[in-house]
Amino acid sequence: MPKKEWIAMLLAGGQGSRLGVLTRHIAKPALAFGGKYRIIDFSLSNCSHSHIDTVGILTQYKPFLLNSYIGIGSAWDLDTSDGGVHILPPFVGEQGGRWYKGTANAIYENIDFINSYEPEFVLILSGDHIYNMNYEKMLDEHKAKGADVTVSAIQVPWEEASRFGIITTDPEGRIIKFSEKPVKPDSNLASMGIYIFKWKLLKEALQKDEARPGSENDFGKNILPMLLEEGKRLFSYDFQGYWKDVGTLESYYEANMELLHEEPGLNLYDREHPVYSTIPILPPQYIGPNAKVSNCLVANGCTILGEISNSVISTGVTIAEGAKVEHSILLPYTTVLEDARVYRAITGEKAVIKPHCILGTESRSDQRKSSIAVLADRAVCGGSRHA
Amino acid sequence: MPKKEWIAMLLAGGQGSRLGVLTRHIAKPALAFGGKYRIIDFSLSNCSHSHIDTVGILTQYKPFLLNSYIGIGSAWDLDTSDGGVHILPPFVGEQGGRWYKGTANAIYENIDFINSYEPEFVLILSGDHIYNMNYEKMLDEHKAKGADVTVSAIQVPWEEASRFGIITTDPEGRIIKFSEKPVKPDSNLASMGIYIFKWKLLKEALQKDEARPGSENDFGKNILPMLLEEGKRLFSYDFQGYWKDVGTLESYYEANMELLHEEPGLNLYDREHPVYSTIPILPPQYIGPNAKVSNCLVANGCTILGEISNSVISTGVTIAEGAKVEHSILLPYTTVLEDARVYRAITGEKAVIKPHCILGTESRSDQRKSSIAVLADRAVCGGSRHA
Amino acid sequence: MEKMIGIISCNYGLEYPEGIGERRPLAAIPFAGRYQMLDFALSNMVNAGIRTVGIILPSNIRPVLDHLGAGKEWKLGRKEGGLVILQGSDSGIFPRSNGFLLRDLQKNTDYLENNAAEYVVLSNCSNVVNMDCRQAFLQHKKDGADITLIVKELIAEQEDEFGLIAVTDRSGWVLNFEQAKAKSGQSVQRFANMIIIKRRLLLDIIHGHKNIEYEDFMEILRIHASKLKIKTFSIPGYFGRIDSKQTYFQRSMEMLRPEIQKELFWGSRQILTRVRDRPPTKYGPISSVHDSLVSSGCLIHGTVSQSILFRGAVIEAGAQVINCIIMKNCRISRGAILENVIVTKNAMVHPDTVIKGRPDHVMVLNRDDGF
Amino acid sequence: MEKMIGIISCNYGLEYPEGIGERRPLAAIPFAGRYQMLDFALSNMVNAGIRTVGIILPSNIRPVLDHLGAGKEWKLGRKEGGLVILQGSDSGIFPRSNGFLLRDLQKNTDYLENNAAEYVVLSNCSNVVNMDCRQAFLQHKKDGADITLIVKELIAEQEDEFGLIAVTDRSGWVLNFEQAKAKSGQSVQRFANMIIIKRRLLLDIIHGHKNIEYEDFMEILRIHASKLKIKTFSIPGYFGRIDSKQTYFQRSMEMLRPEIQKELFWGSRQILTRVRDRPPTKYGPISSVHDSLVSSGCLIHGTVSQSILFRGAVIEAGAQVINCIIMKNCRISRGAILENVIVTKNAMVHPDTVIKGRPDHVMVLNRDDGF
Repeated sequence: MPKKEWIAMLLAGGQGSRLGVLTRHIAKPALAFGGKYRIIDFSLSNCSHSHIDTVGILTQYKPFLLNSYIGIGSAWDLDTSDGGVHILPPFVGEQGGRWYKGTANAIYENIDFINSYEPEFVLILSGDHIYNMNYEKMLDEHKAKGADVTVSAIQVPWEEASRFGIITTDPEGRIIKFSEKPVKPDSNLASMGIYIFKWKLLKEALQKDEARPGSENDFGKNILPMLLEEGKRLFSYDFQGYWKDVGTLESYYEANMELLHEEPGLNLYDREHPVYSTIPILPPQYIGPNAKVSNCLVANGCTILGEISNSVISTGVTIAEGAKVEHSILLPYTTVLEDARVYRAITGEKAVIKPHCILGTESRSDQRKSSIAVLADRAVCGGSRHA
Repeated sequence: MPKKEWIAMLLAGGQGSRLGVLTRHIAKPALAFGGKYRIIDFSLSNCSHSHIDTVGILTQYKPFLLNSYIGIGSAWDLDTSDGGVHILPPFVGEQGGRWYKGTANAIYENIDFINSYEPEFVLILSGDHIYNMNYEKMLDEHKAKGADVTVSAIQVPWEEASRFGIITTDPEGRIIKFSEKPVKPDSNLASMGIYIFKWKLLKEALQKDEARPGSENDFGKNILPMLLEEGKRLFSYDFQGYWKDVGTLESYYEANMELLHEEPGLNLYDREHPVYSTIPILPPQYIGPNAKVSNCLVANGCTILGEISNSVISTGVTIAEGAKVEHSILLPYTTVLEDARVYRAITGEKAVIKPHCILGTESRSDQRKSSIAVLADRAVCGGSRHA
Repeated sequence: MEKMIGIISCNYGLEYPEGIGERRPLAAIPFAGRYQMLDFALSNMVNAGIRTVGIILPSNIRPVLDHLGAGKEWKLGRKEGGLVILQGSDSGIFPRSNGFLLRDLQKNTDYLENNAAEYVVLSNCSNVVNMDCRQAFLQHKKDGADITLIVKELIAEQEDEFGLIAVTDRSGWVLNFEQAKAKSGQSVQRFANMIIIKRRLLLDIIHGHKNIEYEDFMEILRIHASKLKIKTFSIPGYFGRIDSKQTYFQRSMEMLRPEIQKELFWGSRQILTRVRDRPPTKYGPISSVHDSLVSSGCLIHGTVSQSILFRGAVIEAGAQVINCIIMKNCRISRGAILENVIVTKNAMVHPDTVIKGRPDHVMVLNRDDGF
Repeated sequence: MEKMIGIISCNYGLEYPEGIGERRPLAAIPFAGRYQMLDFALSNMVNAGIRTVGIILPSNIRPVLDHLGAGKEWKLGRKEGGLVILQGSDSGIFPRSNGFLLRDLQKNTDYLENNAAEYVVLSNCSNVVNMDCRQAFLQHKKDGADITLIVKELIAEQEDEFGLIAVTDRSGWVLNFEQAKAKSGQSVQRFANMIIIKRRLLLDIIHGHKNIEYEDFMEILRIHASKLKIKTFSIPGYFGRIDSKQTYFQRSMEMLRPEIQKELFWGSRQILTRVRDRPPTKYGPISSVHDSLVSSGCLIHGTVSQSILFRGAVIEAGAQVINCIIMKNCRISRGAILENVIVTKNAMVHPDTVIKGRPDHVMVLNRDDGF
């Protein structure tokens, strides 16, 4: 196995329970997003564009669904014979197995995996963020500053700061304080959950933390504060650009809808940084003779015979004649049958809206107030006129 | 995910404890064999030549060593985006995890994985056999006979029959009796542990067996007898050719030494059926000016300056000037230093025999009687004159 | 399936679709929004379980090689076999022959010699078809034919030249070949430029005709028609042949019919093509799109009807695109009106430009045309 | 590393190694038991982190394309970039020019235009070398050179023609170029046919010289020597140039020296090549092999000394092979004696044949020679 300068470890373990029925069958990173992507595509594409060829994906879940999505990583140019994408579920020893205790424990349990590549640096990523980023620039800064740890950070609105890990730096960018979800934040610089560590240092820190009774084995709560206390050189890397945590139903809906803006924060059209995805090879979308399409994102393989507006329509969706879809996100292979209505809703993969059915609330004044209607994967909305 | 006609499930879980120190760090299927191969290469190459593009590998062990050897399967042409090789260790649920209970339980636990390919047939393989076989011919016969299950079988010497699962057939090849390691075998037709099942039938059988208290969840002991009892159509497929279980140190040594015969049973030179392997790209072997090489198999990347005879010399081995190796198997990157001696021994990967050391027994009359000397991976034989 | 290898000739193109391709070989002509003509022949072979396909290159090799890449999309990025790139014979920029040049095969006899496959499928890239080659192969074996010619039974819509066609008996055995000039309403078995043949027989033919290298392979079959057992296999479904700009346009517009889309693209046999990672297509608030096939990565603010848009096309507000084919990365600026026009890739149509062709005589705009 | 792409010309070969290659381009000549000449240039680029390499094909494309396959071994089987196959210009079967034909680059300007890389490395395939291109690149950037010429400082062993060489000042800046005829013992900076240049500058040169397309790229540099900041980078280690049958044989025999093996093949930068799955080599009970490099899949029952055996060579009992190069799949039958001979691939030497060349004039046997 050749020695690597760096490898990435992607924490994809989040149960995604705040995303409700959408993540009942699918791990959060594999949830569809933006018409043709899945959430994990963004991190993996970033790795690919940053010339990282080895990625370990840490997941608590039965890995085969993620396995079958990621395959051999060829969608992201990560199918190299001496690197590649490896899914790392918790391991069962002779004494049985247990779930990862925390983000740091997940890395700790896979020290052997990382050691086998003898990397100089390890990049730690989260699997449920939407953003385009070149990690190479962060590594360059990490090296230039002679940092032990570099934490990628972004300015957030002050009123939201207490939801994040908040970083306070000196004028050189060196981190002097790190507070996980502080009640009274003294900075609005939030950690994005993206870290570069010297591997040697991280390994020692993980071993020390693992031995500490009472530790939650978490990067933000335990590892970073411990290293700060020890006087290690932690630096902040200021990220400029679009970044969104899509961990809740509202933020997921919002992030999708933002793509419909005339100038979306997230640029999917950047030729230098395409977002890769594993998608079946489907024919172009067909827009029928009586269709109306207004302010929508529509993916390949769709057949649109009805009316759609202000919506994100994913791969392989069918909208029958007379059907109407507004302010909604239709996940792959949703079928909306004749004269059905979908308002401010998210439909799971392969969901079916039967003829004349209504999903969501029709009245325009109600829509803003109402919560988002969600239909699970393969669910059928039908029979009665209201879902 | 496209529907597949068949997929293979390879049982690679064997602890290999009968192979002693050789499998201390490496799962048995990843043990080196025949100079440049690993045991699992034979099954995976067979899959590739049989046009199977999806293989699940069931392992109890921390999978990353096997992972890093198998990589994305490109060595075996198994790196297809909609199939490929998947390593399937036991799964940890919210309630914890446990090892597979038996061969059938291992498949049972991965029903979801198999279902995702919707195969018509499933081929069950063992990971510790050395043989070249085209499974397509077996499938053809399975289909031609309208079998529910086909069991590949080979004639073994009568005196060894009680070590195997023994099959008794009617004149049409239909199995009428299956006895696991019978004391008094009434046939010398032994099961090779290779089965083709109709997936629908196997799934039902696994579910039934799993519910049975006291079952060992084993194919030979439980599943096959149960199906026979139910009157299902089980057929034997008569395999002609070389086949060897290398589960013990003696059989492993023997199988290697058989490759030195003038006409070895196992043909490695068949252009229509090359055995694929993941090997580093190394220069050709260099045979020094004073070297003597007699009746040996030598792999790429070796430097032979001393004398070797009747031995299998694996990838990257170095034999210094004045050293002598006889009747031995040197696993990859073994170094035999100046004037050392290796007799009837197996040296683990990256083992070192220090100058003037002797591994094994020099006296020719003792050699036949003596057991095989084994040096573990990375072990150093040195200091004293005897190991 | 028995061992079978494929050969696809891209060194081919009678009545070259003038203007559409800027010297692209027919194999590399874009079709139906995201495909290239080569995809049909290649997918049909791969879907029949063929794992080794030789591609005979045209004189301009880049468009074909760029499209194929490492062959991953067709599952041909293999260690053994997979895509085998073969050199085509030099035959000028616009090869005139309508078929397989014998010389193209002669040049690549080592590919045929060094393979243990029993059968070879030969095809060119002029047809839009999704067919089950296994059926043709099973018939070939069952009937013990020397050669199976893949044909399509068509009713001539008008008096037409069909070139060399096979005259068969009732069960489909070929009696002889003749130059056909069919009358309207007459049924004709049109050759689909696809053949199944034993590898050894193909080699015998190649070696036996060393001196007439510029001959078409069909001509050779005509010579031997009486001695060889040649049978036809008729393609059951949709079959669209492209041999001119006008037939290219007709076949393209047929793709707007849902029943043809369904048959070609939504059955169990997928047409595989190169994946380019483009985002979904964005329809602006005032866009108006009807009866059109639209590929990914487009940006539509104007009006589009009865048209085909390839990847990355931009239709600005106020632009009108009617009965057109707009290829990759074109921009149709505000106020421009296009009707019955093919715009080839990377072209930019300036604001308020009006270009109208006739349905039976479409216009072709190229990037360098300066409109 | 900054974005850099590579271009390797295989359309090249002065003083073609007569007989060795049966019309194989120099790029595809087998070397050191398992490599092809192309592997050195390609591995040097890949090892420097270059992920997009254009390969300019020779007129006989098969040997190069067969060797490269899908590019997996060089980690170039990529979606973006990876191996990009470029068409070479037609220049007869034996191109005469010793360098980069400007025309080869002109034909592929779109490859250079459609890429955002800042730098380009150009190389041909005539050298056996394992070098750290990053060092040359770092020097290029540090010194702010327009062009870095990779050279090897050699002491002429005899009076020799060196072609166009660079005359530099003490710090390596090129003052001018001249035709060199070195005397024995004289130090000469031999051009390694490898250049680092900004992509935009390379395009400027290509566009600025549209009318002298058959010119060598080095000639262009000579014209502009006074205006461009050209610096040399000297390769520190082993450098073996092949430009004739005799130099091919000399370089091959140098591979028997353990210190050269170590430097070329056992350092941190691997020379990558196509993997063919052959079993280990089998030495029979009475074989006698000394001071030889032996590839996998051979079967040796005879005597071999000071020789290089490629994959699958068979040396029968009683055969003697001394100071020879035996290429892929050759069979040297019982009792045959070969000395100072190169046997090209797939050849069979009949029993008891005796062929002896001279060390300074080796014989070449081809399959069709009928010995």
